[in-house]
Amino acid sequence: MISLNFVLMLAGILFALSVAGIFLNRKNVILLLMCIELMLLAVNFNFIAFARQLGDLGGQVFVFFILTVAAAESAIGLAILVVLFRERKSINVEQLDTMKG
Amino acid sequence: MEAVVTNFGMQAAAAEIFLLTAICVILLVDVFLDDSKRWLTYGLTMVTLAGCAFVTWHYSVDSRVTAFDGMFIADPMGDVLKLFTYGTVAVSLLYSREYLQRHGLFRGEFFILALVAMLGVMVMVSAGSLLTVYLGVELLSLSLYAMVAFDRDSGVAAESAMKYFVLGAIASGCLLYGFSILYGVAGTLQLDELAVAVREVGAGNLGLIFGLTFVIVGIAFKFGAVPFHMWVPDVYHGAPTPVTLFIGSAPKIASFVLAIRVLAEGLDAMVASWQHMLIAIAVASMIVGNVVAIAQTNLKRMLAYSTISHVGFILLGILAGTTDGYRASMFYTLTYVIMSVGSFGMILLLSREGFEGDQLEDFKGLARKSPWFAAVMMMLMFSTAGVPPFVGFWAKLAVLGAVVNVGLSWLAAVSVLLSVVAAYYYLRIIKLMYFDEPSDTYSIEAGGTLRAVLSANGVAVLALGIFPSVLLDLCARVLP
Amino acid sequence: MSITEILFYAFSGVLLVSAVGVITARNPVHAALFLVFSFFNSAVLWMLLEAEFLAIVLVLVYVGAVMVLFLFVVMMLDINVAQVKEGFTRYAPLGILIALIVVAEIGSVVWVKSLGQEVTPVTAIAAEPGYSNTGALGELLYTKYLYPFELAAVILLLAIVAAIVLTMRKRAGLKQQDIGAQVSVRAQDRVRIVKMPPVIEAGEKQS
Amino acid sequence: MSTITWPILSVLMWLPIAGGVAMILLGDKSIALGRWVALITTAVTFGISTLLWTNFDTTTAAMQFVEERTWIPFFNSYYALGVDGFAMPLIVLTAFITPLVVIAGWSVIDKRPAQYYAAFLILEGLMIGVFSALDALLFYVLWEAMLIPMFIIIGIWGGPRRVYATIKFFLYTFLGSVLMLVSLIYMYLQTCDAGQCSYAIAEFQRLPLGLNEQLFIFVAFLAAFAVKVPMWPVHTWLPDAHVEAPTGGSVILAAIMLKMGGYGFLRFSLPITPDASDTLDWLVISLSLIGVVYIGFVALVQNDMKKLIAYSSIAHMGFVTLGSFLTFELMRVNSGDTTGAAMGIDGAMVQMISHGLISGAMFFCVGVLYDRVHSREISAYGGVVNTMPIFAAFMVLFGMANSGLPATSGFVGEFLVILASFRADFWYAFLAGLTLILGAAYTLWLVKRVVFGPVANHHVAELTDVNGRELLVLGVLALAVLGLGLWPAPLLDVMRPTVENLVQQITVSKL
Amino acid sequence: MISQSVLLTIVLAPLLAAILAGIAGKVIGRAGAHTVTIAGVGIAFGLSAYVLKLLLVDGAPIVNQTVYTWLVSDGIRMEVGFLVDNLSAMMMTVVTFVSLCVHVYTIGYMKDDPGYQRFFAYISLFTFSMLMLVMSNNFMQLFFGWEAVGVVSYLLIGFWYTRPSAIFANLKAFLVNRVGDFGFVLGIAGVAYYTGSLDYATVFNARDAIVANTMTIFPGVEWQAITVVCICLFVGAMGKSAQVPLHVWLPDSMEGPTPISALIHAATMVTAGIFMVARMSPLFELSETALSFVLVIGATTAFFMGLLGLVNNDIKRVVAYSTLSQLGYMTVALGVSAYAGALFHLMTHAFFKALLFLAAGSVIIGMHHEQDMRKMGGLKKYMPITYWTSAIGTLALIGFPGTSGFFSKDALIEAVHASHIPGATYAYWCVFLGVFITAFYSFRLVFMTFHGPERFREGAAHGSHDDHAAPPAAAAGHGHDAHGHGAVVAHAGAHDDHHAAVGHGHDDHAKAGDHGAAHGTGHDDHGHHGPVEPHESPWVVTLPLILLAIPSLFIGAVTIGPMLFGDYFNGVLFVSEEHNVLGHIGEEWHGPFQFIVHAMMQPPVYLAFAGWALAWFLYVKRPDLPAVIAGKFSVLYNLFAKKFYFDEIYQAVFAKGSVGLGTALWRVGDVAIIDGAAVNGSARAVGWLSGVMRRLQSGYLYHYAFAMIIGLSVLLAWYVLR
Repeated sequence: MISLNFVLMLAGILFALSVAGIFLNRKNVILLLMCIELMLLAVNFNFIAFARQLGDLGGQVFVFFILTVAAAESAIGLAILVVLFRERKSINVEQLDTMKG
Repeated sequence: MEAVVTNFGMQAAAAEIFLLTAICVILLVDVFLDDSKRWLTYGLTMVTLAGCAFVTWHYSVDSRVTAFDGMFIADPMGDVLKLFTYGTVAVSLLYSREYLQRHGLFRGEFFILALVAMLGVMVMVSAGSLLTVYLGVELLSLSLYAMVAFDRDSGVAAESAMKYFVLGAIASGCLLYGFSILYGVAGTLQLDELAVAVREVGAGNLGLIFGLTFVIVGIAFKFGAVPFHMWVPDVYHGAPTPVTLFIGSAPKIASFVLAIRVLAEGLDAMVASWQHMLIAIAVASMIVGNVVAIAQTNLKRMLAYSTISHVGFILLGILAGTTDGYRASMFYTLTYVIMSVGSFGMILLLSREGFEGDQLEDFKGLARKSPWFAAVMMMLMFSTAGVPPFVGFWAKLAVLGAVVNVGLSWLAAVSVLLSVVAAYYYLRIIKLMYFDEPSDTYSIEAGGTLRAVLSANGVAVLALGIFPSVLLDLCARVLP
Repeated sequence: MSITEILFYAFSGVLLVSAVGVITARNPVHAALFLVFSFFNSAVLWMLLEAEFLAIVLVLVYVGAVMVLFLFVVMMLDINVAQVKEGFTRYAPLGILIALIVVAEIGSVVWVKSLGQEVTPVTAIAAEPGYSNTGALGELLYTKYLYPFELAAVILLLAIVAAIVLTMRKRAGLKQQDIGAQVSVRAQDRVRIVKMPPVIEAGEKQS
Repeated sequence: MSTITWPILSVLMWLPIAGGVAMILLGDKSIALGRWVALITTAVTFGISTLLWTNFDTTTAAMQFVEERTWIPFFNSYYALGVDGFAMPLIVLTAFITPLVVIAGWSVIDKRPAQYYAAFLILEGLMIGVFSALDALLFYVLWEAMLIPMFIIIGIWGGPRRVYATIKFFLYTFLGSVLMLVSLIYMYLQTCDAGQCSYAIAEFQRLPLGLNEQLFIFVAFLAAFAVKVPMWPVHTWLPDAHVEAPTGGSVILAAIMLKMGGYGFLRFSLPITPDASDTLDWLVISLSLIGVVYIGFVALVQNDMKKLIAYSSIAHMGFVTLGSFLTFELMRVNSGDTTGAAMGIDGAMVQMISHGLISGAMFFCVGVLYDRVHSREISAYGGVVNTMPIFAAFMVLFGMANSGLPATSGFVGEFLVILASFRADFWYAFLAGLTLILGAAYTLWLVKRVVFGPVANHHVAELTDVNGRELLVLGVLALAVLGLGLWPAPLLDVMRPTVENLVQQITVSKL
Repeated sequence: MISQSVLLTIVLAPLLAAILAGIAGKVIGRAGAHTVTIAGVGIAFGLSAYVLKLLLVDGAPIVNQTVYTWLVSDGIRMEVGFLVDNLSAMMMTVVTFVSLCVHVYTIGYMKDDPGYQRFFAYISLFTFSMLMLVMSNNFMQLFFGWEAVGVVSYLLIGFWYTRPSAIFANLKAFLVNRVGDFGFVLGIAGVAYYTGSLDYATVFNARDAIVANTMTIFPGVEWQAITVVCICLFVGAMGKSAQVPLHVWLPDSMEGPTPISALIHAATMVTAGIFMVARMSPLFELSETALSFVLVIGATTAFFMGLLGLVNNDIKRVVAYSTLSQLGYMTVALGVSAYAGALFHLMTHAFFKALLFLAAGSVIIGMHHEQDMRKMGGLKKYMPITYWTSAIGTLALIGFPGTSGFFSKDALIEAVHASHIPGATYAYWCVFLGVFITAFYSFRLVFMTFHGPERFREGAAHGSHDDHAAPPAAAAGHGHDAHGHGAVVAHAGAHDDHHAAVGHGHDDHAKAGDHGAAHGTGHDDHGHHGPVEPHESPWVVTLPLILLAIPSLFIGAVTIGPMLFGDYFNGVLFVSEEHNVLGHIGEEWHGPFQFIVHAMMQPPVYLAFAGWALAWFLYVKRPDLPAVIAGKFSVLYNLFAKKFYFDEIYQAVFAKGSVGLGTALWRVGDVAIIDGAAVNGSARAVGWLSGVMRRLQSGYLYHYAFAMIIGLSVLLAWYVLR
């Protein structure tokens, strides 16, 4: 049997990767959005593993909603990205620093 | 085949249903309106808010009622918070109207987004399950992301929206990660069942604490507490002022209720754990918020940092983990919202064509140009600084009482000392208004409604300061 | 070790590799494709974790819609690929350190201490005959989770509204077909019949 | 027994506030009317306050004219007012000084006059409230609220560095008082543990507290009151505030606001934390004595008249704190005998009232000069007596009073405190007594440089003597200073039961 | 019976007069002012004499009654009340009499002064204050009077307030007095501590309570409480009665108009200290240490201050130094417990010293406000009344047998001789030699002023003026006739550094100049240039001289019996048996005549004659010698001329020291440390922190995310991995 811990660890590594990705990416906002997707994927793994462990479909239902929300989130995120690109002609993360201090 | 009939207890959610219906109606109506008729959308939005208030009031409950298989909770606190949210949103939109019109933002979608955000707040207020909590959070957040970027011609708005979005998504991710762990350990998503399960598993369970930590991060982010506050200044600064106003008001109620529902109701047994985390976060918030606010020259940004410090105070009440603490925190939240709305309202009042009015310098000599509104701003600032006899003082007193009551006098001492630091930058605004001469001769162009409501807002700060019982007793009643 | 486990570990490994690919790819298109690949792997893993419906949804919704959207945007925005990964290596050590710390923290809890719980054997969902993951989920969604379901719908509506409001703009000088106007046009709007007095030239009569 | 059945204290408190609001509503346009509104309001308030004195029962230490209404049930806080022998004279002093301030500003303030008067009227109401509050929360609210009008007064009508001064003033005092708030909350919660949650000061006084608790509470109170008094080394806000404040502001600040600190020690610190006071009295006494001597020397070298008077205020207020905290040392030295304790407290109280009159008068004097020459520098004057003989007479009188001349009120308090402190320790009396020399030195040197001598410059040569308005103000103050100096017995009689009660209270350990 | 209303009238009549003249001076005019005040003081004098008569002749009981309760604090009742016994009745009479004389005298002396009414108000106020002092029955009121006379003295020394030297002198006088008062208050506090009362009677009854106590002032040293208390009280007396080292104010107080020099700084106020110690005799008797202290201080003052009179050329200052010296004599008498002797000398001194001062004033008027004796001489024929009266005063002062001063001084010296307390020998030699010095400088004054060549006409020849070498005056070639417009020069000179530290050669002429300037017009007869023609003063000036000359001559012989050796002071003064020197002398008392005879066989009288003779020799016979001697003993001469450098030292140590200390405390303590470092420093620190912390808000998304992750990691590390 696939152990719960293994899945959780897998999810944990994914989570950490996404975090690292957000930190490391300094040029392209789109990559940040992708990292976020990755992060949500990690969470989904947790829910699915727990759902299986507990024999409860609640976790899977949660994943369903996460997927839905994530899709909506992506849409809005990309929309903001488009607006940003139109205004700045760039999606370079390093240039998103007009406000600071 | 037998139909499965479930009593969803829908009347408990009557307000939400009404609101959703109204949103759809407005959306449809708005499609057929041209720009000169937008006032109709605005009017309908106001009517909707009034309707919501009526419905909530009509279906208000005396004690906790659950619906939708426990997904939805209706309780007196929820009703009060919802009513308050309606009021806040209504006032925010009232304040915003002229600005929106001036900046070509007076579009139906703005109101739709605002209403959806409000729906998100309501969902969170009534959340009975981690799932509905999450959906409420997202409903609110996604609307806010869109609202921040609403001024498509503004680069800073898009930039701040992007920051808000990315960080918000990370926070959501953390929140979800925490939820997932809680779900895994406790085996349920229902908050009431969670509370029971936590006791069974034991509050000291490592998994629970692990999950809790992630949840705290999510909650702290929504509050804008240090070190998850980084979005606050940029978003407050970059967003169009009406949106800043909006973010500064109703979502704070949502953050509060998020903490209450998840921490105080779902994880109440783990108070020892989250108390410690919140202490660290609260102290950090108060320090960073107050200290950095001093260096600001932009009022919106300064208020953002001030918000961060106030969040520290709100957290003080929550971290006490007592009913008194929750009451205090709720009172603090509500009063903070009143003050925040008023403060941003002042910026909107000053703004005019080609002039944002969000620089501290813009307040120079206001007492000369408009003694009354200078007085209003002064009352707001003193109240925000926590100087009696304004309502902000009672809020601070209440949370400090709660904190001292659980033996954290040192925390109270630290927080009051930091509030002295805070007083400085509020005083600076009063100084600009009263002690400096005006640098220009423009007068306030705002319309009558804005003036009237803002005046009422200022007076409310004083009136509630002299008779705080009105609100305090309410908080005490709904949080038994 | 059963075949499921072997598959699981294998796909897990591939998933992690492609996840690393997502964050290290120089080209956003490559990153997106790595992400797609991760989703595919995840779908397989979810299958193995008995979440069949979600696995399918992941592929259909994510790969089919969301990632296409991503790719679309990547293509649409003219991005200078060359500088995308500039400075990456400079911050890589710190990034890796963070990742390792987070992994260590998460690992120590979920792996070493097993969330502080007894490791209990998996209670598989009773695979009764005719059990359908999709069906079970559907039943829940429309009963117990009706309220969240509705909310999800609102979120989607919100996403639509938001996406439109943010991206749709009427550009000046844009020529658009206005069907309503076309349909409702009347003859007299298009053709003006001008009555002109007959002009008789004197010379014509003669011809 | 008091025969007044109507809520006199509420009237005293709210009448000026209502007057202030009316002033704001009247606005600058109808300031001619407004001035009279202000004057009549304050005069009526003073009139009513004299009823307080005449109807005061001097045989009891109990609170009198008590009013009590539920205010904030959430905090079990009451709108409770009442006065005893400490509060009543201070209220009368407040009501006495404010009309003079109004008169003094009559034709001098031309910048936003309505707001000016409104600020003073509201301030008066709040100050009276502070002195009459029986509920700690009400006390605190008024205590802090008081800062607002003063902040505005200094900030708008002050001198060139007014912004620095007023913000310093506000933050300093705010910093001091917030810690007090924490300790008030703490004690409130202790009363809850004792059964009945209450913010009543009387309950706090009864509250049993351990030594460590008391020490913390004491230190918190000390922070609040020491700043207000102000005691060395937290006094530096005062010179700045005084220098920049308009005349009226300085007068109120010196005459009344500083008294809040002394009042606080008597009302809160001593009875609530007697054991901590016992433990830490050396601190207060040392600071007081340092204040008297150190500040005396500092005052000597000031170049700015107001700063000099401000420093002299600090030195004089040192007597208040010294007198208040002698009890414990007296008991230690004289093996439990408290004789002299009451005298110290008497002296402190008299010193407060007297300083209220004298420092107010001194600031009025400076104001009279400032209104004419627009300089506070001592070096800008010289030989004022040549052109302003009447004024000079007043200035000399108040200068003498300031240096503690017998027959003026300034003597009584200092004398009593020195007498009492001799009982405790020769050196206390010695250091305190140095004020006789230092006080005379800085005050009379000031008088010498400003008033006497040949006409120093054309500004002085063009001076005109006091007008009727100024004469009224200075004359009334002079009468009060002399009256109190010649016959302080009535004041002492009013306080006696309260003082004795306090001494008895603080000699009983709470441990 | 002496009714309270009489006593109140005595006190209040001058007060009311003062108030009337002070406040309504403009209304009642000059004549009104002096009428009112003279009436007030006259009433006081008349009633005082009446009271004295009641006490002495009618045997009325001593009055000790309360007028009103000033305050009651902590069981100590502080009252305003009167104690009228033989002592206070004597003082009242003397005070009111001298005051009356001075009032009358002032009419003439101040007739051109614009501050005429003010002056009368002041001296009437002074009379009131002095009466309150002497009539008090308790320490509080004593202190009130004590301070009140100090204030009036302050006001009067600075009467000519436009003169920098005057307002310097009055400030100095007040502050030095305050040093004394400081000790006095401590003494009162001690009395109140040990006896629980401020009332004389109660205190004296409870004096054993003081004796029973010791005090530890410095760790490890136990002091007798009574000694501490008495020394503290005596410090007060030192201030008021100008004893070394608190004497420095008195010479400078000569800046005031001459009438008040006579009234306050010679006859009455300065003797308050003597009066006080005598009043406190029941206390002082209990501490031999304190008495020795008193004795030594007094002796030092008596001798060394007299020396200063030898070299001074300012007519008023010479008299002032003689006052200092005589006060020292009285203090010596106190020190040897001859309280009665002190009081007796006080009384006689009051008359003859007032006389001398008023005579000096008369000379000054006659010389048109010239005070430098070197510019006088030969005035005898121009001012006969003044001459003869001042001669009487001088004889009394030196103790010419038969004059009042003779009795008091000789008895006093006898008493010192008879005493055996520590310091008595030193004191004896001081007072003994003092007699010679007194005689010398007194007659030096007389001879320089009234005899010899008439130097006043050669004014221009005197380019240099001893202390007042104001260069502009010399350059002008006018010498020192800075009348009229010359006032400006006087100011210039006074301004630069002299202030009151150095003697001023002239007193009233500058005033005249000031007034001339102030009025914008020239001054009548005082404003002119050139040689002056002395003239005898008007009757209002000479009448008081005559009135005072009478008691100066005779009062001693009349009263020595009862006062020193009789029972006049029975029940008032307390002398313990072992200190009772007067009692010892009194055993040989057989009446005034025998006293004279006896004295003629004692050295002091001859010493006085020797002084007289020497003065004659040096200032009449060989007027060239003094300069030669001064040159020979220049060190000593300078030491005397600079008054033992007291002023310089005080100026440097106390005045400069205080200002320096104040500046240091202010600049360093307040401005730099408290305000700079602590207050503004913490504000700056917060500001700096703010600047640093806002940099964390870098604007970069990845930093924000990084912060969140760090936050998460820390929380996890802290709370999960503990």
